[in-house]
Amino acid sequence: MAYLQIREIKRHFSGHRAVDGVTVDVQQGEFVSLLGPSGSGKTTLLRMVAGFERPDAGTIHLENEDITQVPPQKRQIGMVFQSYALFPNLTAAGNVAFGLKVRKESSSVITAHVAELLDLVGLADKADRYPHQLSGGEQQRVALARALAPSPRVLLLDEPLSALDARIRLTLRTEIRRIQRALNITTLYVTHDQEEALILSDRILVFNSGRVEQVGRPEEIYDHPATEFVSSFVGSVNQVHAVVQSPAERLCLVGEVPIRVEAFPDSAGPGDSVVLWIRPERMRLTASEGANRLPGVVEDVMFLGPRAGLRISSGAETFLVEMARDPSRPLPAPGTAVDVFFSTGVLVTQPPTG
Amino acid sequence: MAYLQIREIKRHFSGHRAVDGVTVDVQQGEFVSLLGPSGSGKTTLLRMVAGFERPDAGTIHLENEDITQVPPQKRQIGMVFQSYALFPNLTAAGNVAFGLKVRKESSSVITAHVAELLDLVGLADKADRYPHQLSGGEQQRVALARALAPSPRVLLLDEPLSALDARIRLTLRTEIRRIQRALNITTLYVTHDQEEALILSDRILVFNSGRVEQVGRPEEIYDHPATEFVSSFVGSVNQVHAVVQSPAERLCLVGEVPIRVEAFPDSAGPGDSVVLWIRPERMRLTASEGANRLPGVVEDVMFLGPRAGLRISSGAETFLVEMARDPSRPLPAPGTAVDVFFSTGVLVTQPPTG
Amino acid sequence: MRPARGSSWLVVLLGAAYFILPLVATLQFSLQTGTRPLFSAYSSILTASGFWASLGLSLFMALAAVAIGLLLIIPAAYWAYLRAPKVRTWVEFLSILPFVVPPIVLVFGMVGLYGNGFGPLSSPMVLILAAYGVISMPYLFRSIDNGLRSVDLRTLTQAALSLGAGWPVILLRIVLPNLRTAILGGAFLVFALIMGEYAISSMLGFNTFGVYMLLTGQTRAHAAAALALISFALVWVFVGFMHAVNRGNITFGPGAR
Amino acid sequence: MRPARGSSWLVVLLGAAYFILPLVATLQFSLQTGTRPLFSAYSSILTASGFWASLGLSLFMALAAVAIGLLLIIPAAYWAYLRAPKVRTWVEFLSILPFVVPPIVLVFGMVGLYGNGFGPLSSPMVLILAAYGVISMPYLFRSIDNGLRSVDLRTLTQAALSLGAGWPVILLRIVLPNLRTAILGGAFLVFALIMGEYAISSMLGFNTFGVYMLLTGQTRAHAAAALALISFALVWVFVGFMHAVNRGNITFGPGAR
Repeated sequence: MAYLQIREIKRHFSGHRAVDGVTVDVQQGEFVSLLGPSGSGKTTLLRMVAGFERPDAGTIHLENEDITQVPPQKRQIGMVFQSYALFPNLTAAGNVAFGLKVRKESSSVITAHVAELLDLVGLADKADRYPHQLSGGEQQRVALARALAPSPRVLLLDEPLSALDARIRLTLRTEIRRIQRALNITTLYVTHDQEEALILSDRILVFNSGRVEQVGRPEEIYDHPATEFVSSFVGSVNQVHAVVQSPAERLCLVGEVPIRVEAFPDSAGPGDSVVLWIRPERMRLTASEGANRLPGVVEDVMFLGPRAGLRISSGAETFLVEMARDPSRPLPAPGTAVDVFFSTGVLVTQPPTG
Repeated sequence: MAYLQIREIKRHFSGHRAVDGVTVDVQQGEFVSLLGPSGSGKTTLLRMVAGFERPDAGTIHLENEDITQVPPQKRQIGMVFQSYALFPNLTAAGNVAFGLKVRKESSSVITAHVAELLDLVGLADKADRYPHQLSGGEQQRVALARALAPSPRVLLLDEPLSALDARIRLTLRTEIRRIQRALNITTLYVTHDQEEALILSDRILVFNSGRVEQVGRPEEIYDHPATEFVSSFVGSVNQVHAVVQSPAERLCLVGEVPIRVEAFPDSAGPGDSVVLWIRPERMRLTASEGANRLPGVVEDVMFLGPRAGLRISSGAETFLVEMARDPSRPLPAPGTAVDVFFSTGVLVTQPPTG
Repeated sequence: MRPARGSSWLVVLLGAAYFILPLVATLQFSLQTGTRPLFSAYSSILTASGFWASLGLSLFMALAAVAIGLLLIIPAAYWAYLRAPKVRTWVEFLSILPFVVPPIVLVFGMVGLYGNGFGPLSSPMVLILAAYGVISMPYLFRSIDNGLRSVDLRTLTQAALSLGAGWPVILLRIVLPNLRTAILGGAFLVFALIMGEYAISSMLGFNTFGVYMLLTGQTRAHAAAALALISFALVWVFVGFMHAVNRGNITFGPGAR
Repeated sequence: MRPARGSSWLVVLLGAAYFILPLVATLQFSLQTGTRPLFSAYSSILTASGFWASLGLSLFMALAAVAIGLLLIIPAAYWAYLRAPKVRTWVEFLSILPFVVPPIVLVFGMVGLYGNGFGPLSSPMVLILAAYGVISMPYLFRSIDNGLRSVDLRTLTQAALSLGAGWPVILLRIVLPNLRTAILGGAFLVFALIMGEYAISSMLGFNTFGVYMLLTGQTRAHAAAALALISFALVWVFVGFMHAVNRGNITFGPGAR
C-alpha cells in the first residue's frame, strides 16, 4: 500500500470545481510535482493534503492512517509557502527552532538540530538574522529548514521559487533537489513551471481544470504526452496543419509536401484536416535517413544562449526549430531557404470541428 | 548623435548608490535590455528615463532635446509596468483610448486606432472587458497596447513578464519581440531573466551594484563575458579550480590532470590558483581534436526536456555538463565513469586572495 | 485552520448580543407607554416642531462637513500618498491630532480666536463647521488612504502620467472613480458621527439633533428612546442609499457607472 | 510624479494651521489672566481636588476599557480574519454599529436594561465600562484588522499549524508579537477617546475628566483652557510612553524584545 494515498478528492468553491476527482499514490521518498496553469487545482489539492482545506469528497491516507479529517497541526506534514511566511518576530534560528520547541524538545537537542539544518541550507552564518535582514532566496532557505526541522512525514512546497529572481530560482531548485535526495523525504511540489517539474521530479501530475491529465516520469510526460494539453503545456511544440492523403500509407500533405507519420487518429479519413505536434528540437536542418523533409524560409533567428532558435515558414505554416548553438558555426540568416527534417514519430490529432 | 543619450546618470537613496554613473546611447528602433539582479539599479535607471525619478547628476537627451528636467507627462515615453497597472474603472478599449483622449484626438480616430492596437495584441474580441475580467497575460497585452497608443518616442518595459506564469511568459515574450520589430519602436526592457534578455534584445546592458558591467549584443555578452559577474549571471557556468603549472605553455593542473588554456591572467605565475569558467554546453562527452580531457564520474542525471544535464565529479571538482537529449539514446547512469572534453577557449581568472 | 464550529458561533452570538441587546431594550422601553396608545412616544416625537428643526440642522451640518472634509482631504491624502514616506508621516500625525486634542480643547481654541476677533471667520456657523471638519478628518483620511493603497494608485498615476495626462485629468478620471467606495465609506462614518454629535454643538449653542435628543431624554424618557431608534433608522436609510449608489443602482450624471 | 514644491508646502502649512491654531489660541487664552500671575489658571487647576479625582477616574476607566476591549477584540478580529470572507462581513458590520448607534441610544438601552433589573449587571460602573467597551470596538477592530493584514497572519498561522503548533501557542508566540504596533495604536486611540469622553459619563452621573472639564468651562473659562492643554499634554506623555515600549526602549518581562 502506498505511503500517501489520495483517493477521488473533490473540492468546489462557489460552484466552480477546483479539484474534480483526483486519485494518486505517492511512494515513500518520492518527489512528485503537481504541474499546471494557475487555477488548475494543484494548490487546492496541496492545501487539502496539508489540512488547510477539507475535501468535499474523497479520502487522504498517510502511512495507512486516514488523515482526511485530522487538523493540520496533528498531521506532521511540513509546508513551504510561495511567500516564505517566516515569523517576522523570530530570527532565522528561532524560525527553524519553532517546530521543535512546540514538540518540547530539550534545548540542547534544539540547538544542535537547528545548527545542522541551517548548515544544510547553507545559512549557518546567518542564524541570528531576522527575516527582513535576509534576501528572498535566503528567506526561502530558512523556510525550507523550518519545514524540515520537526522531521515531517511529507514535505509540501507551494510554488516555492516563483517569487524569486530567475537566477536565484536556478540555484535554489538545485538545492531543493539535493536536500530532498539527501533526506529521502516524500515530497509534493506545486509549480506552473514545466522546467522545474521536469528537472526535480520522480513523477509529474499534469493538472488541467481540476483534473489530472497525465501522470508519469518526466521523460514519459515529455516524450509521450497523452493529450494535446500536456503536449503544449510541457515543453514547446509546433502545430503543423496537414490534410490526410492516405490513411493506409500513413501519408498526409502539408501544403503540397507529402509527410509520413506513424499513425493517424482512428477516425481520420482521406481529406480530413489533422494537426502534427512536433517539438522544436526534433526538427533539424540536417538530413537523416527516413526523415520527412519540409522546405521553408528562415524568418527570424533567435539567440537563446546555449541554444539557437529559427522561426521558419513553409507555405501557410510557421514553426520553430531549436538547436544547440555552436559559436564557431554561423546560423542561416533571415531569408535563407532551408530544408527542415523530422522523423515520422510525431503526435497527430484532429482539430476540434466547427 | 544617438536617439536616446544617457550620460553619467547618478542617483542615490538614503546613502546607498542605486545608479552610480551610467552612460549609454540607444539608436532609434533599437531594443536594449537592462539585465541584472534585483537592487542593481536597472529599474531606477528606467524610472529616470520615464521621469518618475530625477537623477542627482547626469543628463538624458531624447532626439537632441535635454529631457532631464521635463515632467513625465511631457516626455512622450510609454511605460509598461510589472503589475500591469490598468485603470480598473475603464474597459480594455477605454484603457487603450486613455492616452489618445488626453491628446484630444477625434473620437473616430480614437475608435479606429484602439481597434487596430487591440488587434495587434490579439485582444480584438475582448475590448469591452474590464481588467478584472482578464487574465494576467491579457491584462499585460492591454497594458502594452495602451502604452503604444499615443505613439511614444520610446517604450519602457519594467519586468513586464515576471508576474506571469512560466508558460504565458514564453508566449508573451515572443509577442513583445514581434510587435517591437513590426513597429520599430525604440525600447528599453528591464529584466532579471537572462534568457528573456538574450532572446529579445539587440543589445544588453548587464547591471551590477548600480554600474554597467558590460554592454554588447547578446552573442558578445554570452560568448565573451567581460567579467566574472557577467559570466555567471548570463547563462550557467562551471567554475573549475586549477593550479598554474607553466604560464609559457599555458598549462595548469586540475587535480593531477594537465589542462591547456588560451591565456592566463597576466599576474598568474606557476603555483598560483586560478579558476576556469566553462559553460556546461561547451563540455562534451565526445572527443574532439585538441580538446582538454578530464576524467570523472556521473553523480546525477537531470532531465531538462529537450536537453539533459549530468552532474559530474572529477577529484574535488564538481561540474555540470549539458547536452541535447536524444530520446532514442540512453544517458549514462549515475556512477558511470566518463571522460569530459572541452576546448582551450575558456575564461581564466584568479580567485580573490584571502 | 478552523477553530471548532461551536466556538465560532458563540463568538458571533456574544458580539451580536453585546450590540443588539441595547437596541432591543431601547425599543421595549419606547413602547412601554402605560395607559397611552402603543406608539404614542413615536407620534409625540414626529409631531414636535423641535424635532424637525433639529433634524434639518444636523442634516445640513453633516452634509456640509462631509463636503468640506472631502474637498480638503482627498487631494491632501492623495498628495501625501504619492510623496510617501517622506511626507506621509507628517500628514498621518496631523490626521490623528483630532483624536488626541479633545473636542473641548477645539471649542475653547475657537472661542479664543473668536474673542480675539477674526471678523467673518468668527460666526458660530463657521466655527462649528470648522470643528466638524477637524473631527471628521481622521475618519476620512484613513478611509481614503486605505482606498489609495488598495488599488495601488501610485502606479496608476505613473501610468496616466506616462500617457501624457495632467494632474486635473488624473484626479478626475483616475483617482476619484477608483476611490468611490473608500469615499462613500468615510463619508458615511462622518455623517453618522455628526448626526449624533452633542458636545461641540451644545457648547456653541446649536440646537442640533444630538442636543435635542439629550434634552428630550432629560425630560421625557420614553420619547427619547423612540427618538434614538428613529435616528438609528435614519442612518440606515442613508447607508442603504449609499450602497445603492455604490452598486450602480443609482447613478449621477452620464460619467458615473 | 511630483506636484510643484510650492503647492506641497502650502498644503502642509494649511493643514498644520488648521490643527495648531486652536491650540495656540487656547494657550493664549489660558494665559490672559488680567491682573493675576501668568500661570494662575494652571495653579488653580492643579490644586483643585476635583481635578485629581476626575483625572484618576478617567484614567482608570480608559485603562479598563482598553483592557476589556483588547481581550474581546484580538481573538474576535483574528478569528474573523482567518474565516474571511465568510464571517468577516458580519464582524465588520458589528464593528461599525457603534458609529451608527449614537452613544445616546446606547445609554438609553442600558438604562432600559437597568430598569428591567439585571442584578449585578446593572451597577453603573458595569454599565459605563460596557458602554466604553462598545464605543472603543471599532477603533480596536480596525487597527488590529489592519495589523493582521499587513503581516499576512493567515499564512503565518498556516505555517505555525504545519509545524504542529496549537491555537494557544500560535496566539501567544505568533499573533500577539506581530500585532504589537497595531495593538498599541488602537489602544492609544481608545485611551485618548475615553480620556475626553463627556456624553455617556455625564448621563450616567460619573464625574469624569471630560465632565470636569466641561463644568469648569461653564464657570471658569481661563481655567478650562488651561485644563484642556493639560489634558493634551497628558495624552502626549502617554503617546511617548507607548512609542518607547514599541521601539523596545522599555520592555516588559523576559519575553518582550
